[in-house]
Amino acid sequence: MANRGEIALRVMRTCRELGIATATVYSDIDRAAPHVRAAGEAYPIGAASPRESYLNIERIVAVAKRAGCDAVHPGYGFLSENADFADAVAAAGIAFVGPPGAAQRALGEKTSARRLAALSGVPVAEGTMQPLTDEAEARTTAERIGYPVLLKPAGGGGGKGMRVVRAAGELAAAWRASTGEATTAFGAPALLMERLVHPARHVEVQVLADQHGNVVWLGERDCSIQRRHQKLIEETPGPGVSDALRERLGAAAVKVATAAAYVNAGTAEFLVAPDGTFVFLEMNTRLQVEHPVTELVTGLDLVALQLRIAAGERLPFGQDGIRRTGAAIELRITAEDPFAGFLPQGGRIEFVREPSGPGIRMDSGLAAPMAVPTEYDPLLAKLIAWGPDRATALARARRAAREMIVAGVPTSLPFHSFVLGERDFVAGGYDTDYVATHWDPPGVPLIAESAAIAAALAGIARLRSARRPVTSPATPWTASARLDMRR
Amino acid sequence: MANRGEIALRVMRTCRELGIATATVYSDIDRAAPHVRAAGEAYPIGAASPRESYLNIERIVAVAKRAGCDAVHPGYGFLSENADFADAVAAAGIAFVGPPGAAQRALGEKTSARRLAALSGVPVAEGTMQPLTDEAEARTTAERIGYPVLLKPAGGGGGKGMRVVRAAGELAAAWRASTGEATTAFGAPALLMERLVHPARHVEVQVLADQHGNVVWLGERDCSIQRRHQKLIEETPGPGVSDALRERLGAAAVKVATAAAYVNAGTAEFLVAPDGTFVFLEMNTRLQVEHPVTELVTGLDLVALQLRIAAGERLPFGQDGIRRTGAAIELRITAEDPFAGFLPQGGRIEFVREPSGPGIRMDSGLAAPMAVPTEYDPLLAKLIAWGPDRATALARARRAAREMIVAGVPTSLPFHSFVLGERDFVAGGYDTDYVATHWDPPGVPLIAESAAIAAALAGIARLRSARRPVTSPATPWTASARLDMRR
Amino acid sequence: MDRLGAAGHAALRYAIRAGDRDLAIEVTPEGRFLVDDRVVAADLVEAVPGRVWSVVIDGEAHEVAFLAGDRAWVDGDELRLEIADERAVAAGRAGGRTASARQEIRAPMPGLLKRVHVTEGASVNEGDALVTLEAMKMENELRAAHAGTVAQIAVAEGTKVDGGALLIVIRSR
Amino acid sequence: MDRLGAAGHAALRYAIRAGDRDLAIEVTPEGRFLVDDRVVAADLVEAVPGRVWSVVIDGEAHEVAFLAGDRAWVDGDELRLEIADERAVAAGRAGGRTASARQEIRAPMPGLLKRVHVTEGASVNEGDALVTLEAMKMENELRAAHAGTVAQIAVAEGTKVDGGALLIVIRSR
Repeated sequence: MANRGEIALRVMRTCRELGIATATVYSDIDRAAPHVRAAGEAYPIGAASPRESYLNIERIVAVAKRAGCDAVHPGYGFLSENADFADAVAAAGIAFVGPPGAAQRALGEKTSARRLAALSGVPVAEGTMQPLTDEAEARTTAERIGYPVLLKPAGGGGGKGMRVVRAAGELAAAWRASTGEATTAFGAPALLMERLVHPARHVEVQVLADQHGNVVWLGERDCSIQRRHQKLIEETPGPGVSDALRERLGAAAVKVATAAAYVNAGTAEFLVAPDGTFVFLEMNTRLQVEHPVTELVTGLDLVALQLRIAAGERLPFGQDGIRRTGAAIELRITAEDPFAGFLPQGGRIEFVREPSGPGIRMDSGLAAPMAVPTEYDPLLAKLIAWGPDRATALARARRAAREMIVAGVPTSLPFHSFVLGERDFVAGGYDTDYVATHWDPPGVPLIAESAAIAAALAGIARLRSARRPVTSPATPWTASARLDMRR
Repeated sequence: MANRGEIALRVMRTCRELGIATATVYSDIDRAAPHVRAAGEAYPIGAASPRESYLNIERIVAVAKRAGCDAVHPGYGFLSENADFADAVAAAGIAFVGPPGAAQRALGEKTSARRLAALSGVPVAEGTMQPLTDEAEARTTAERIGYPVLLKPAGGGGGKGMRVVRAAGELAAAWRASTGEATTAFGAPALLMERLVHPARHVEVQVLADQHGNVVWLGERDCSIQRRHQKLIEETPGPGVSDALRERLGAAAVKVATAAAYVNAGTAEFLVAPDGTFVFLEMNTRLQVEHPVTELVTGLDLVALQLRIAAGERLPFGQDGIRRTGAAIELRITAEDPFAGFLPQGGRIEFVREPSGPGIRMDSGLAAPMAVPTEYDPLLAKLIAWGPDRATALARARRAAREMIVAGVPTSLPFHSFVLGERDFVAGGYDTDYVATHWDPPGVPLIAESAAIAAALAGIARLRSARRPVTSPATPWTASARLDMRR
Repeated sequence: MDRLGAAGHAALRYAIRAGDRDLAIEVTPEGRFLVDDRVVAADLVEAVPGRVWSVVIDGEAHEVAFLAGDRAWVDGDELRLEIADERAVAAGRAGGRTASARQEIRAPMPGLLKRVHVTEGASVNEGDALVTLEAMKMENELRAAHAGTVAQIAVAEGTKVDGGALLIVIRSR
Repeated sequence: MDRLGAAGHAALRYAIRAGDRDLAIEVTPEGRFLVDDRVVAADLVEAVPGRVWSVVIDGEAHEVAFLAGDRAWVDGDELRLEIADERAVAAGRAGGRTASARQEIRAPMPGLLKRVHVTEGASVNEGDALVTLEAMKMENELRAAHAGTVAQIAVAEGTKVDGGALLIVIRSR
């Protein structure tokens, strides 16, 4: 397992269910992290900084050899879309659980992916089919296709380094920032430019391909609820996706995968305009953060299928063997302050209460106590809800989100309870502007007067008890608390 | 909500999802229990002893009136099968979420249920069709139908007070014990006697009936894994149940429900002999502890359906509208020591880690810290797993059970991990003797030498750290622990 | 807190800002609560020591958790809970009250101060970008919450800063 | 524990019975571990204070939790972990060692001692019912784990007993 956090735990869970022994790597700061405690074997690979550890191909491959791994799962992020890593693992005689380096190169570099899609007859947004050489070329391109345009790193996905440029005046700053972030995130400054498709929904299609040329699509996910071009909420079926559109999107995704000689799990991302027309954005050559919503409606275990594909097995079903039942939604619980522009926050988890019950699945990397390093992605856990229909899935997700408590760092939970009660979202009528147009944090939720009073009283009780010696574990705690109130 | 623990939480979860405000009752010892914290309103009803609180019809009905409840859900156990309670609630102009008193009387008293089943052409075990008057009658009856026989309280279910009598010599002691327990548990000493069907599987069928005469069955559950005639593990589909048998069991369950003019959710219990013949045991006139396995394969929310039925709605589907997908299994995590004859243990929960992830649902009443009173049922939580097939459901349940940690009281978890790895159970070939014939607690699980050493080292580290002042929350804990090791 | 400690067992008066509500709360030596001078029959139990409380007021059940700093969680909602004693309120030190007079721009997390977009003495409008902080692989622009004048630039470009470090001070006009 | 405390920073020797394994463990003043006199490169981290430990030995990762008393949890399995220092072992006080010589029948939980089925001096066989304890709405029969003689009946019928209360002592023949 060449990753950390919730995805490392999620992959190892399937391994244990299949009786596969697990080994993981960890950075110094992660020595006591949940994924280390859950693994069968664990090996240190360096300092907290990703370059020193989770992005360090040499050390990770060395560990995989030493531990005698049959296969390496990259998770998402880090090296999951690094073709050199895929090659290095394969060169070490170890199965890479993902597409081979060649397919990753064909799709990983965004302009090459655009060319490949266009050639296989899948629509792409007007823009550059080669990386931009400099700001000047960016300027001329923008004038040709017309503002607003989108600047994107050619080297990687996940929305990092993406910038909307609405007018010529913004280009210089955007170019500088995107180049910088592209270098930080992907080690490559190269950018490309596309005409901005707007308004639009972000809809993606999950595909599976085995090593024998069989390719199927499992369904779509609407991921339009984003901040900084990064997803916060994903659901399936997409509220704006008709059966006909779903079939067209599925067919397009399969075309791209086939053209790239793709193998294993992948996701084709599209932008869908209000009129139902769509353009191909990019192919994510890895397991997506949001894969569980597809698992809940199909009943499949995508990680188990990834492992079988990596082992050379054929897909156990064809396109017509796939059934989708009900609706599912995923909430990304991140260490970000939704009242402060979703700024990521490091810190220390002091207390956690996770929800469960009917229709709820938690894929969590949380524990208490636990350090939340600023070096890595702020995703803490995923709350996923299934229901026979969208209304039930949403009601369950909202109920569960409001049960969850995370103390120590701010999280995206308040945003999620807001969205799940917000009219437009509940009605399904939203697009990628949703956060900008709907999340105007009041800073103060409107809660019952009595609840505010309860909070105040408890707060004061806490201040008062802070002046007492700590209750001995022996003493019944309710009693002691009551006594305290009677002082 | 006229109950406590996990079932109170489970019912209130559905209420919140439906936007229904909740009010609950609590005994003095439960003031800070999870169900009180989760409720919208909470009212004290007396001392810990059930008679003073959760069995106190007057006080509970008074609270329901004061709180202006539209409906009362009894959960399971306590007053859930008390006809007088159902009548008292109805008399107060409040909807009782369960069958009316009349139906409860017809089915609650076991001999009357046997008569009713026999009249509607459903097979019952040879035995008494009226309660036994005294030990002498018991003796003559036993001689007539022949040993071994089963002594059961006529007044209630749940396996409490049930005794197998293998020979005349055992009758006196069994009669005494069963009478005593029947009085304690159901306030009525009356017993009945049946020929023992043995070997047999305990298979039950979930039924739903609305107030308009519509009755459907949702599927079966095999509950053969029992100790003291009480269930520990339930699964669906039943490993020994063919499609034909399932249909016959379903039809029989509907017959009994119809004959009793049954309303709301209920469960018909059967014993199935190896040759596939079966006898009706009793009808549980409430929601079962194990209802989630049926929810997972049907995609239905039985509590939501109970509420709709209680509100007078018609069943939203007919028999042919019910689909079952995959397999589900439930593990009852109880406060019992499986290494000491499953003796219930009260105490204080100090730490809990609950599992989650793919296919796992927890219906839990656990929190840390939390008191586990000896006054109530020892059920702490239910771990429920779904899979597209039985093997996957079992693998997920085992994986999750081995992730779970409960510190402070012994639990049934070691038993569950054993069963889920045991050949006969995994093969599906088990009956009600399983615990007696398979669970011979080694007292010592065979774990890797290295794991034993790890435990020993950690144990010593703990002793050593016990001599240090507690680490201040400010200090990074991993660092401090490491320092300690280097001392 | 000191003042509270000093107050010993005399009646304690607090001014609470819970979310957008201001409440005056008095705790009698017997531990009874008066809210805006009305007696409130509140039953409080500490469910998780120092973290989670169960509060029942006339049958209304609430669960309260303290998350960090002044953030509290009540029945699924987050709110800011500011507690001060009467004098503090009088002195206008009750949290939030003075936010419009003086803004402190602090680093929300450890990171690298990539760029400072303003100079001392410069006047800024609400929403103007003040600094760019690089952290968690992203560049985050910190903006002015109100119009004002840049009173102080506490950190130079290119400096690595800790979470909470003071970066810029804005004084309102 | 006192003895440990007194031992200060000298090397500490322990006899461990972990499940069915006996291990002799020495902790050097530098905090290194010797198991049966072999040095074991163990990296221990306290994940949940006083409760959960992460132990990595040559890349093998283990998670250890302490449940209650001498019950420990290791990678999903429960085992009993008995720790004694050398002298205790010599004196035969290492847990479990003496179980067969003297059995103490204790109440596993608070309840009512409904009936005592034996008398002092009576000889019992393995599995014989000794007492009936009523608790949690059930009558539980406590039985002899080994054959022996009833050396003591500590509590009379009809008595309410606490969890852990000594009820009967059996001495093996």
